[in-house]
Parts: sequence; structure tokens; C-alpha cells
Amino acid sequence: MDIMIKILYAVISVIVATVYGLTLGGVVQKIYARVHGRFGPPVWQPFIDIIKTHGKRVSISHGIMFYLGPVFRFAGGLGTYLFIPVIYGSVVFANFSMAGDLLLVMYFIFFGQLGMALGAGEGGHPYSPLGIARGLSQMSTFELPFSLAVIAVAIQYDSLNITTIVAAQQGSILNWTLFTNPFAVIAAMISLLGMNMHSPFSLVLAPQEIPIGPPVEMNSSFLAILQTNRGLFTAAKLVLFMNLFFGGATNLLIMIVKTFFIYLVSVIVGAAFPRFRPEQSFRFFLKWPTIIGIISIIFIVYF
Amino acid sequence: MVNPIYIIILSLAAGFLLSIFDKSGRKLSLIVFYSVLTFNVFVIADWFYRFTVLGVSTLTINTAGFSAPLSINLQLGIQEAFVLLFANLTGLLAAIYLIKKFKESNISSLVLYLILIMGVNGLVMTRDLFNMFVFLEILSISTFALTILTKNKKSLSAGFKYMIAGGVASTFFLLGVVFVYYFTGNLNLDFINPSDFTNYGLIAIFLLSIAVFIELKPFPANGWALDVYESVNSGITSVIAVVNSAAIIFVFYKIMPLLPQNLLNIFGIAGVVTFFFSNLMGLKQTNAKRLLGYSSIGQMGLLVASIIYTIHSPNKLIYLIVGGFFTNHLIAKAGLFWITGIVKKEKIKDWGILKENKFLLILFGLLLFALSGIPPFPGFWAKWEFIKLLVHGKMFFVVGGILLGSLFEIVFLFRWFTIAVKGEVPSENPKISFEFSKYFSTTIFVGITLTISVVIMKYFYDFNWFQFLPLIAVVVLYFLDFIPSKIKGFLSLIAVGIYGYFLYPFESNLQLFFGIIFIVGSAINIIATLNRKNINKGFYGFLLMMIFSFGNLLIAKSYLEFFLAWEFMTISSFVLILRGKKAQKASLLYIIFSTAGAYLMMIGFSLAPNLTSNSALIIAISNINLPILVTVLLAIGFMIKSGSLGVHIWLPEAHAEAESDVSPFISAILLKAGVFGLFMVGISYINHVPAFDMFYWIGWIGVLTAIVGAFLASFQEDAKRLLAYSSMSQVGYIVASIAILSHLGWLSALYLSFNHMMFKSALFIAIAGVYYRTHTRTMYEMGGLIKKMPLSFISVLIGIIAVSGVPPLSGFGAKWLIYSSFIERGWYLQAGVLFFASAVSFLYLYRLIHTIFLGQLKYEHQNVKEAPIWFLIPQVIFMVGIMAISMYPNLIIQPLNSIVGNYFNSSIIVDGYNITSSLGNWNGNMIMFVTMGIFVVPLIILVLLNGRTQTVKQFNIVYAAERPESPQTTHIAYNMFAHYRKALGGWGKPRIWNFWHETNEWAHSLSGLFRQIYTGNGQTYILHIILYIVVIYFIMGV
Amino acid sequence: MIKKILIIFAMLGLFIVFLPLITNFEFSQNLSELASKYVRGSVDELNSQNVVTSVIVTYRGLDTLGEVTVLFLATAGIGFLLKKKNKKSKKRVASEILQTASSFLVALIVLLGVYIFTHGHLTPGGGFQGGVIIATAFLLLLLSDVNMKFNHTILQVVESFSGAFYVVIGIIGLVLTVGFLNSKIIPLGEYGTLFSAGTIPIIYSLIGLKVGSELTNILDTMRGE
Amino acid sequence: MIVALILGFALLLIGIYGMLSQKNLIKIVIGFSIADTGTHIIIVSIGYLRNRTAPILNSAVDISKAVQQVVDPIPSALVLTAIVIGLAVTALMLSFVVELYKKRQSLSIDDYQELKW
Repeated sequence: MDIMIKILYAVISVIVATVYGLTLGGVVQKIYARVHGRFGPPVWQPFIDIIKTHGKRVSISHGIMFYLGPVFRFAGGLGTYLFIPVIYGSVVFANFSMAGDLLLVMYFIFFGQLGMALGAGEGGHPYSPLGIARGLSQMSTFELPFSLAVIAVAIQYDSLNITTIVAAQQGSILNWTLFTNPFAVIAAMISLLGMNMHSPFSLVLAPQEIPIGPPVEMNSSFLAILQTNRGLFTAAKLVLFMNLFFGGATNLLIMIVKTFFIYLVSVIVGAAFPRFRPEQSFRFFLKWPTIIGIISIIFIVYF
Repeated sequence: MVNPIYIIILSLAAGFLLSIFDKSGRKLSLIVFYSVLTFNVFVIADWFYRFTVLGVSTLTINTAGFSAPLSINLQLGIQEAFVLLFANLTGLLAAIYLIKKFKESNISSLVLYLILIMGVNGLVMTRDLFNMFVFLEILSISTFALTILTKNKKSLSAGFKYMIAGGVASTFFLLGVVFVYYFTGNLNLDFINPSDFTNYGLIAIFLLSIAVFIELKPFPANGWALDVYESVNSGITSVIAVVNSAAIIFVFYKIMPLLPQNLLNIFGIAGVVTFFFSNLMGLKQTNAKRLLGYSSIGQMGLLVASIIYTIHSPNKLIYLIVGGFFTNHLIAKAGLFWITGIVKKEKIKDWGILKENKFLLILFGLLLFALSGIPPFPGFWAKWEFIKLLVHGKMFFVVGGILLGSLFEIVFLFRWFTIAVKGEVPSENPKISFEFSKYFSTTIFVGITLTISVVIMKYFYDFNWFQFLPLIAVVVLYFLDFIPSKIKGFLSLIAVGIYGYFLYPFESNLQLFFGIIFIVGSAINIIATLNRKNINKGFYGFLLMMIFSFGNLLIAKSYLEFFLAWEFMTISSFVLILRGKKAQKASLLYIIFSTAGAYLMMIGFSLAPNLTSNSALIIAISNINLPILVTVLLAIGFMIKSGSLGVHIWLPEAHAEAESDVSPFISAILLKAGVFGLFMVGISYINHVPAFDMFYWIGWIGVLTAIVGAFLASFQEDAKRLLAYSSMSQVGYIVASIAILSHLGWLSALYLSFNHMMFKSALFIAIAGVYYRTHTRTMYEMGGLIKKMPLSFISVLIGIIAVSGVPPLSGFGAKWLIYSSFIERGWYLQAGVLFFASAVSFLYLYRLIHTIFLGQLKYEHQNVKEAPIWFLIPQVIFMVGIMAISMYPNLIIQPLNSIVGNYFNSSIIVDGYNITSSLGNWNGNMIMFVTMGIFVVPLIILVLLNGRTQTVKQFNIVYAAERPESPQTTHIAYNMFAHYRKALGGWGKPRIWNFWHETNEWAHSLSGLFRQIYTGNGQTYILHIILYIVVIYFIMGV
Repeated sequence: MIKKILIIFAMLGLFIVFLPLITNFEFSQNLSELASKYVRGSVDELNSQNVVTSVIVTYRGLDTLGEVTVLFLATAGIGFLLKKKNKKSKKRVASEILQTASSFLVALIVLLGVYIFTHGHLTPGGGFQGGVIIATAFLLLLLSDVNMKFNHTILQVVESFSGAFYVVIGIIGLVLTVGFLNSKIIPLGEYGTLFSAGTIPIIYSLIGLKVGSELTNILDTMRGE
Repeated sequence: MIVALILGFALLLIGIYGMLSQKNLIKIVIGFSIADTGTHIIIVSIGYLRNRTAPILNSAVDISKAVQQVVDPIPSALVLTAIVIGLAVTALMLSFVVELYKKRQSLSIDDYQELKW
């Protein structure tokens, strides 16, 4: 019976996160448009998109992996989200975080990416592997500063358990990692730019180069799933960052505010910079953020 | 019991009369000739038997009715008998080898040959210095004359150079003899008192000994000998290299008691110098016989050094070391010279022709292995004991010279071997002609060397038969080789099973764990080999040899047993790798690195304190306080085998070029032998932590191996090379985890070892299946095979998920353990690098699965079928294994926890399926269920909502609004991560490969440089000799 | 140039090696113990006047056997190396003086040779010296008559059998268990006469024959070139 | 007889120098022969004792005091053997030279260095 309640809570949690994530996407589109001087789509445009794409009559599949790719992707988003305790102290939003720690979450991020890459690969379209190759490469580079930051956090709180990390940041705003180890946060936030794949790191979807990238062959329901996941996954990542670096959240409102501002960083940077070429992007991540990440570790160990 | 003086008498009488006998036909003279030679062998063999078995005391023979010192006396003791037995035997066999020549040529050749052998007997037995001179001259003159048995310009000029050099040497010998008489009033060795030599009387001894030493061809005063080896008839060369050398080395041995210690030391060093330089110069040699000449000269140097350095050791040891080197060199060299005479190819590159004659190839291989000092041949034992002796005497420069020289020797000998096995058959192709007599002699010698090996193993060491199971396996399967491959495969499987059964009751669970990896892992991998068709000569023998030596590593009770198993493992895996189609270079690289590692281990084991308990080494070593140097040497040795960064360059070649069903053994199991060794070092280390924290640096090396391996894997086009680099990277993780030296660290290392064994076997077998069907390993030539080979795809899919560490499969457990242990240990930066490596690994993993199975199917693969059943079975087994420990990690974590608990206090709490470390937790079972849930739910939703999906043909894609032209242009696979490589810039250069390449070039340039002292001018050679004498004299400094 | 310097260096070095042997050389005042034994033994045991011969043929008989063997080997080696070519080459005919002188000198020279090897135990002489003298007689023949042909079979038979008999004499000592090459296997005779010193004169005669025939053989072979 | 000893060594050195410096094969052999002869002279001079006679115990020597009257017979015995051996080696060397000359029509040692390295 316990497990059923658990599942029920998880469903609620997921729906909230998805809705939030999608809305956030809409808001961001709006912001972008305003920065560009356009009117922009309505904030609920993502919901419309999902329903619309799902409703497409033509639906084609290139094979079993192609079919499963979006499922993998969505499962990856779901899993990432479900292994994070979203709201500190909340039973409903604790999800399945007891199954593992921060490492689990970090690696579950790969689950969806790998599955999606496989599905896209079977699509047979040349843009898919191009995009994937870029994506994987970039992922490996921003993973380095991010992991350094995570290690710094783990050293600082002597734990990899997200709940413990959040708990340690409670009490005062000065307890946030943002203030106790700013280097780690800087490194991680730069990584987040890469993770969110906004410009200047929008290599994968790069519209002018390899239109849409990996999901180029995805259509109808497959695309709908991917779009849904985009919302959920964004929310999951933001929540993770919030937990690690910004003191977590004790209720939904704080969560929404905090994650919004975290996301805003990416958006502002994205709106301001043009896209890197792949090797520029890789070099960038392997240079400054990595050095900052190393400094963050040195900082936490020796100071 | 025949008085050995009859050897001299009979040979002489026959020699004098042969030309008369020849008047009545060559048949009679041949009969006389061969019966005298045979008679010699029997007489000496009889005496040898008496001395060794019956314990008869040394025989002294006086002549002229007076006793020494009035008359000349001969002496036959066990040493003389030993030398003479082999000299006479070689003489007889070489004569048989030359029978065709003897039938045709002038009767003088028989006379000369007979008296040559007589001279050797006299030289060895006589105790009188001047008499030695006479016999030396008899020996020399007959040899000079015989150098032109095949008369051509080359042999003539070589013979002339030989004569002048020999003449100069004998002049000095004569001077030495008379001055010895002048100073002591005696010529008989037994009556000369070394203390009679006053200060400048030493010059007499110096002249005497330097002359003998020159005859032993020291570097650089040995150019004449090389020319002789190169140009003279192979049969005669074998006699010169073996019989003459044996006699002269014995002369040296006889006069040794007269020599002052400082001169002995000089000669010892000179011997080692000779060994080192002749092997160095051999590197560049392309002429087969001259190469053997270099090797021969080197071996003589080694032999001299061994005699000098062992002189104060117990008899048994002297017999083992000097006797070992002696017989080893003698037999192998004679045999190889004979084979060069059979093959009749001057240039080594033409020796590919040998592979058309399997029998000869086996003989060649055995002799070459013997010469290289590979177990069980006598040279191995001699080298082991000799190095031990030298190391205990703290003569590290000598050790270094000998081992480096040996390594050079390994390089050129095995290069030759790989050419013989894999080289091209020369286009103008006179077949190797069959001459019974030549084959006969060579075969006999191979038989003898094997017999001696057995004798050494039986009488000098008390090994139990289990230690020799690897060899027995090869021999048994050699005789069963006619059976079809499949049956042999099944038999091997059964044999491995039985072996495992006997091996089973281990003393510790760590052994059991590695036993499972080695034996069970091998057994499952054998299934894939059942796909082989036809007979597959020699495959299963060496496969079993390798598997049995894995097992023997576990139960080895002494350093020697361990090293023995290690060497068996190396040589068997070398042969297996060499079986690959283009494995010539790869296997050579492998054996060179392995040997270098083995030599380091040899020094390490020699330095290690004696074991105090009678348990298996891995247990016994925990009580041993290994000095730091030993730890370092052993660790390097083991890390070479596990392909750590810097010494990894053999690894991709070997993995890639081995036959595709051999690669899983090498990657999944062989590398673990190095891991096992590192554990062994670690077990001693944790109980006796030295001041220098070596494992900290090993940790860094492991971490860097992981990242570099991952990058290199990402840039490969060849599927097997990709997997090879992946193995390197994964083993880097393992090595780094061992280096942590904590509970969690070792737990991760063991966990990952087991995991790696399973997923890498599965991956390699899957690729083997793909290769079997598509006949290519180049990934961009494939694509879209998922529809043709779905099972293989699933296997690869599970494999790469397990490698990558993505939950919910077992790989995540490894990652979790590793990061936890690194952070717990405080190795933060290392952990960061590992994170990076793990992210990079996605690159190659995706590349592997995508370029082969996804994307566009090529036209030529339209009709490809699923991999054969024999490939699928092991893959399924491994997949089940991976799934099982993913779902129920306790299955493996619990036992590993208790194994590592023997060495460290447990740092994890296992509660149900939940594993908690000091940092976090991991519940594999729950993750699995959650993952399944979140995967299945959307899937069901998708299936329900998306019923209208239609599957389209593969080419039905939207590509810039046009239809693509062909799968080749549409399948993005070639140089997939070009941008990454660009981003890495200078970091992407193959520096390590370049380093080794440069090292190789340098060694060869040096070789080329040094050998230019051999100008070919006879006069220069004499100048070398004179200068050598002068220089040694000044070094000695009377 | 470098080579010249090296040669000079080598020669200087050798000179330095040998120098102490010369500068410190002292003639001994007495015979060594071994030599004294030989001197006494030659009279007392072997009944031979010439001590050197006693040493060569008996005490160090094995050396001598070896020596004979070396010469034999050289013959065989040269024979093996220089195969006879029957090419007639123009050679200058010897002068009349030489031709005439040789015709009657040859017999005398051979006789002298025989004398020398048979009296090796009495006078300074012996098998080798005698053999060489005999060979000079044949050399004279060769010089005087360019087309001179020797009967090789006879040469060979003489050479082989004299060598073989030498060995057989040695074996007799073995069979009588007094030692290989013992010269006391036959009566020692009266001191100072031809038939004294046991087998020494016999052995020396055999050596003389052998050396003579061998050297002749060598000369003949080399002439063929 | 110290002069003989010096002479012997001088010949030995001269012979070796000849072997090292002369290009002509025959001259090299002659050098060897000279060196060999030098050695023989050295041997003989070693056996010399002042004011003594040859070790032939005929009427010229008082047999009972022979030990005090004769020179050392051993070097004499040795040198005899050495001479013969030297002769044999020299003869063989010369025949090699003959054959070499037949093969290449050259007597310079520099022309016979195709075997090297």
C-alpha cells in the first residue's frame, strides 16, 4: 500500500513539474521574442505544440530503436526528476530520492540522452548523428566543470545525498553554496549553459547548420513525447541546481522563483551571444569553467 | 668403460688413414668417419652416466708412463664429460647434417672434421697449458680449413680474416704459456700456484687469458667471427658456434683459477658488455646467419659472465646457471644454424617461406623460444637464478645490461619468428627441399632440449605436475590436432571444467573471485570459439595453455611458480595473438612489452624477501615486507600487462589484430592478470606501508589511463581497436581504484573487474559475430545492421549501457563505488578526471553502436544474417549475468564486501538492496524497478496513442528535401568526432606512441652506428684485437 | 689517418704491455724442478742422450702427436683448398747446373735426413728436422724438373701409415697399461747407441717419414698453382 | 741472451705492425710469420741459462752433474712444436691468399670487405 501512495505522489510531482517546465519554456520564448523586439508566442504555446504534433495524422517509424528512442528520452527525464527530492521536507515531492544519491541523478541524465541518441540514430538521417556527435562531445566537456563543482559540493557537505546537501544549506541565505563556495557555483552555472543548450552552446539543435539535429526524423507522437520531456527535464535540471547550490526549496513557490531565476541566467546569456562553433565550445568548457572548478575544490579543501 | 684417450687415438688413427680408405670408395670412409664420431659420443655418454648417476670420481689419465707434471695428463670429470657430451653430440649431428656435403667433397674435409672433433676432446680434457695450445691449434687449423667447405669468395675472405685473428690470438696464448712457465717452472694447471705470479708475473696470466678471451669473441674485437658466421656453410658454422665455443669456454673455465680477481671482474663486465652490444647490433641485422652470429657472440659473453659471477656459488646452482646457459645456447644455436641451412634464405624478410613447412616451423619456433629463455627451456631457469644471484650481489648494472640485452635479443628473434609465421612468401619461390639428414639432426636437438627442460624441472625444482599443466595441454593437443576443431573445442571446455574442479578449493575468496573471472570467464568465451571450422591447428593447445596458466597464477606458492605461470601465460597469449591475419607487428609489440615487464618482475621477485608461509603467494605475501623498489618493479610489470598509460601501446594492436574470438580472452581476462598482480602488490603494501606512497602515483596513472584510453577509443575507425582502447580505459579505472587502498576502492576494483569481464567479453564476441558476417572491422563500412543482427544489437546495447555506467545496469554500481571511494579517499581531482573520462566514454560507445547497427544499411550487407549460434550463446550468458547483478547487486556486492573485509574494515552498510557508504547510497534493485516503471508507462501510453504508426523503409528520410543518394554518403560515421579532435589541438598528438617509436628508432640507429666498427676489413679486425688487449691491460692496471 | 693513429697507439700499448717482461727479466740460475727431473729422467729412465728429444717424444709425447697432427691438418687443408689443376703452364726450364747437381745431391740429402731423424735421441736432430731435410731433396727435384710428377699414392701411403703406426705405438703402451705413448715398451738398449731410448728412434723415424712426405705433398700442391 | 729476448719482442712488435699496416695479403702473412718467429726467439731465450751447454748428455757433459751443466730443455722442446705449428698456419694462410687471388685477382686486403656490419 505504501508503494501505491508513493507512486501516486510521484505522479503528482511529475505532473506539476511538467506543467511548470513547459510553462517556463513558454515564458522563455516570450522573453526571447521581446529581446528580439517581436511580440512572441503565448506562454502556453508549448502545450499547444504538444497537442498539435500529437494530433498529426502521419506517423512513421524507422524501426524499433527509433520507436523506443523517445520513450528512453522521456524515461530519462522522468527518472532524473524522480530521483531528486524536489521540495525539502515535502513527502509528496520527495519522489524516489531514497533509491540513490547525487551520482544516480547525474548518471540518469545520460539515460535519456543515450536512448534518444540511439533512436535518432536509427532514423538514418545524416543530421541525427551529426547532432549527436556534437551533443555527446559537448556533454563530455561541460560535464567536467560540472562534476568538479559537484565534487566540491560533496566535499563541503561530506555527502552525496541531495537531501543532506539541501538540509545543510537551510537556516540562512548565507548557508547556500552560492555563498559558501561561489567558485563551484560559477563552474556549475556555466555548465548549465551547456546543458540547457541555449546559444552560444546550441550546437545540437543548431537551426542554421543541422536543422533540429537529432530529432529531425521524429514526428507526431514521438515528437510530442520529446516536447513533453523537454519541459520535465528542464524542470528536473533546474531543481537539481537549486538543491545543490541555491539552498533548495521548502515549498513550491520558492522552488518556482528560484528555478526561474536560475533559468533566466541561461536565457539572458543565450539572448546575448551568438553560437559557438563546436570546437570553440569544447575548448571553452575545458578551459575556464574547468579551472574555476578546480579552484572550487582547492578552495573548499584548503580554506 | 672405455678410456677416453681412445677418443683421441681412434680419431687420429682414422684421420691418418682415411685418405687410404678412401681409395676403396667413399662409402668405407664415411662408415669409418661416422662410427668414430658415434664412438666418441658413446664413450663420453657412458662416462657422463657414471659421473652423474653412479657418482664415479674424476678420472685422471697420465700419458707416457709418467704422472703429471712430468708428462701431460688428461682429466675427465663431470664438467668435462658434460661439455664433451654436448660437443661430441653436436659434432656427430652436424656431421650427419652435412652428410650430403661429405659424400661429394674431397676426403680432406672428413679428415679435417674428424680431427677438429678430436681437438675439442683433447682441448677439454688436457691439463697442460702447452698441450692446450697444441690442441687449440689443431682445432683452429681444422676450422680454418673447413670454413671453405662451401667455397666462395665470401667464405674465403671470412676464413682468411678468421685465420689472422686466430693467429694473433694464439701468438699471445703461446707467449702467455711460456711466461707462465718462466714464472712458475710448470706448465700443468694442477701444479701452478697462482700465488707464484709476482707483480709483473701477472702479465703472463694476462696474456694467456686475454688470448683465450679473444677467442671467445668479445665486443668489439669480434668482427672476424661475424663474417665467419655469415658466410660459412651452416653445418660448419654450427660447429664453430657451438663445438669450438664450448671447448674454448671450457679452456677459459680451466684457467680461471689462475686469474686474479680484478681481471675476472673485468672479464665479467666485458662479457656483459659483449652480450649487450651484440644484441643491440643484432637489431639492425637483416641477414639470418649474421643475426645468429650476433646472438651467438652475445650468448658467449653471457656465458662467460655467468661462469665468472657464479664461481663462488653452490655446485647445484652453477650447474643450473652455467649449464643452463650452456646447453641452451649450444642446442638452440646449432639447431637454428641448421635451419638456416635448410631454409636457404639469406634475408630474414624472405623467411615467410617457412610457414609452408609446418614441421620445420615448429622446430624453428621451439629453438627460438629456447634461445629467448622462455620456460620451460633451460635458459629460463638459468636466467632466473642468475638474475637472482646478481641481484643479491647488488650488481645492478650487470643485471641491467643483461636484461636490456636480452630484450634486444627478444626483439630481433621474435621479429624473425613473426616473419616466419606471418611474413610474405617470397615471390621467386624455390620450395624448401627436404633432406632427411638435416631434419634428423635438427629434430634430435629439439628433442634433447625438451628433455633437458624436463630434467631441470624434475631434478632441480620440485614442481608438481599442476605447474606444468599448461605445457602438458599444448603437447596433448598437439597430438590430438588432427581432430576437427569443434570436437577439440568441446574437449577443451571439458578440460577447463576439470581443471577448475581441481583448482577449486581455494585458500581465500580473493582467489576464488579471480578464479571465476579466469576460469569461468574463459570457459564461457570458449563457446564462441566453437564456431571455428576445419581443424585449426595449434589453436586449442595454446588456448588451454593460457587458461591453465591463468589458474596457476592463482595458486602459485612461490615467486618462481608465479613467474613461471606468468611466462606461460605471456607466451601462449603471444602465439594466440600471432594467429591473427595481420598480427605480425601487433604480436611483436606485445611480446616485447610483456618481456620487458617480465624482466622487471624478475628483478623484483629476486629482491623480494623470502616467503615465510606455505600458502598461495597472494596470501603469503601479506606477511612480506616488500622493499619499495620491489613494489615499484612489480607494479610496473603488472601495469604493463594491464596496459597502463605509457606502456599501453601494445594493447590496441594486440586486441585488434588477434583473431576475433581470441580478443575477448585478451581483453576480458588477460588484462585481469595484471590486475590480479597489482592486488598482490597491494596486499603486501597495505600491511607494510613504506614512506614513499607509490600507489598515489599509480592512482594518477590509472586515472590518466582511463581518460586517455577513452579519448583514443573515440577516435578509432576500427571496432576492435575501439574496444581495445575502451578496455584500456576501463582497466585504468580498475588500477586507479586499487591504488586507493581502501575498502571502497578495492570493492570497486573487484566489482568493475567482474563487470568488465562480462560486458567486454559480450562486446568483443558480438563484434566477432559482426566481423564474421561482414568481414570488416572498419565501422564506417557498416551501418544499419540492427535489422539484420538484432540479437547482436541487443547484446551490444546492454554492453555499452553497462560500460557507460548509465543506471539501471550494473555499470552504474561501478561508477557509484568508484566516485564514492575517490571522494572518500580525498582524491578529488582524480575523481573529476574520472568523471570526464566517463563522459568521454559515451562518445566511443555511441560511435560503436551507431556506426555498426544504426543508420543506413549498406548494399553489400543486404543479405547479412544474424551471428552464428556459437557467438550468441556466450553473449546471452553474459547478458543474463549483467542483468542479474544489475537487478540484485547484492549477489556480488555481499561476497566482495567480505573478500575486501579481509584487508580493510568495511565502510559500507548493506541493508537489503540498499548499499550505504559514508557519502551516499545506492539501491540497485529499486532503481531497476523505478526505471522499468518509468520506461514502461510512457511506452504503453505511446503504443496506445500511436496506433497509426507505419514503419517505412530505411531510406525513406527527409534529407534537405531530396532523397539521399546512397547509404555510403548518408551514413555519418567516418571520423565522427573530428571537431573534438580539432578542439583538443596539441593534446591530441600521439605522444606516447611517438615516444616509443623514437625509442625504437634510436635503438636501431645506435645499432647501426655501433656495428659500423665492423668494417669488413681484416686488418681493422686485428687492430681491434690489439687495441682490445691494450685497453684491457690498462684497465687491469698491473 | 685515424687508423694510423690507432695503429701507433696500439703498438705503443703493446710495447708498454711487454716492457715489464723485458726490464724485469732475470735469467734463472738453476734449472726448474721440472727441468731437472727431465734431465735426470732422460738418462735414468729413458736411456736417451738428447734430453730435448726425451721431452718431445716421451714426456710431452702428446704434444708431439698433436704437432704431427697439425702438420697433417695443414697438408689436408691445403690439399682441400688448392685443388689441382692440370693446366700446363709455361715454366722456365731449370738451368743445367741445377739439373746436374740435383740428380746426385738428392740421394745424399735424403740420406742426411734419414740420419738426422734416426739419431734424434743422440744428437741435436729429430723427426721434424729430418723430415724437412728430406722434403728439401724433393724441393730440389721440383726445381730442377718443372714437369716432375710425384706418385701421390706412395706419398699418401707413407704419410698415413707412418702416422697410424705412431698412434699404434702409443696404443701398445696403453694396452700394456703403462700409459699412452710410453717409450719403454721395448728394451731401452745401451745408453748412447742407436738402438737405445726405447721407441724414441722408431717414433722419430715415423715422424721423419711423415713430415717428409707431408711437406713434399704441400710443396707439390703449391707448385700446382 | 737478454739481447735475444729483446730481439724476440722487437720482431713480435714489428710483425704485428706489419700485419696492421700492410695492405698486401702476402705481406700480412709475412708479418704474422715475423711475429711468430719473434715469439719463438722469446721462448728460446727464456730457456737460456748462463754458461751452460745444450741438453744433450753425450760425452761432453758429466752425466751425474748434468743438472748443473745444461740449459733448460723444456723451452727447446716447446719451441720445436711451436715452430711446426707456425709453419702449418703460415702455409695454410698462404694457400688462402692464393685462392683469394684466384677469385679476385687482387692482393689488397681492402678488396675483401664485402662482409661487414
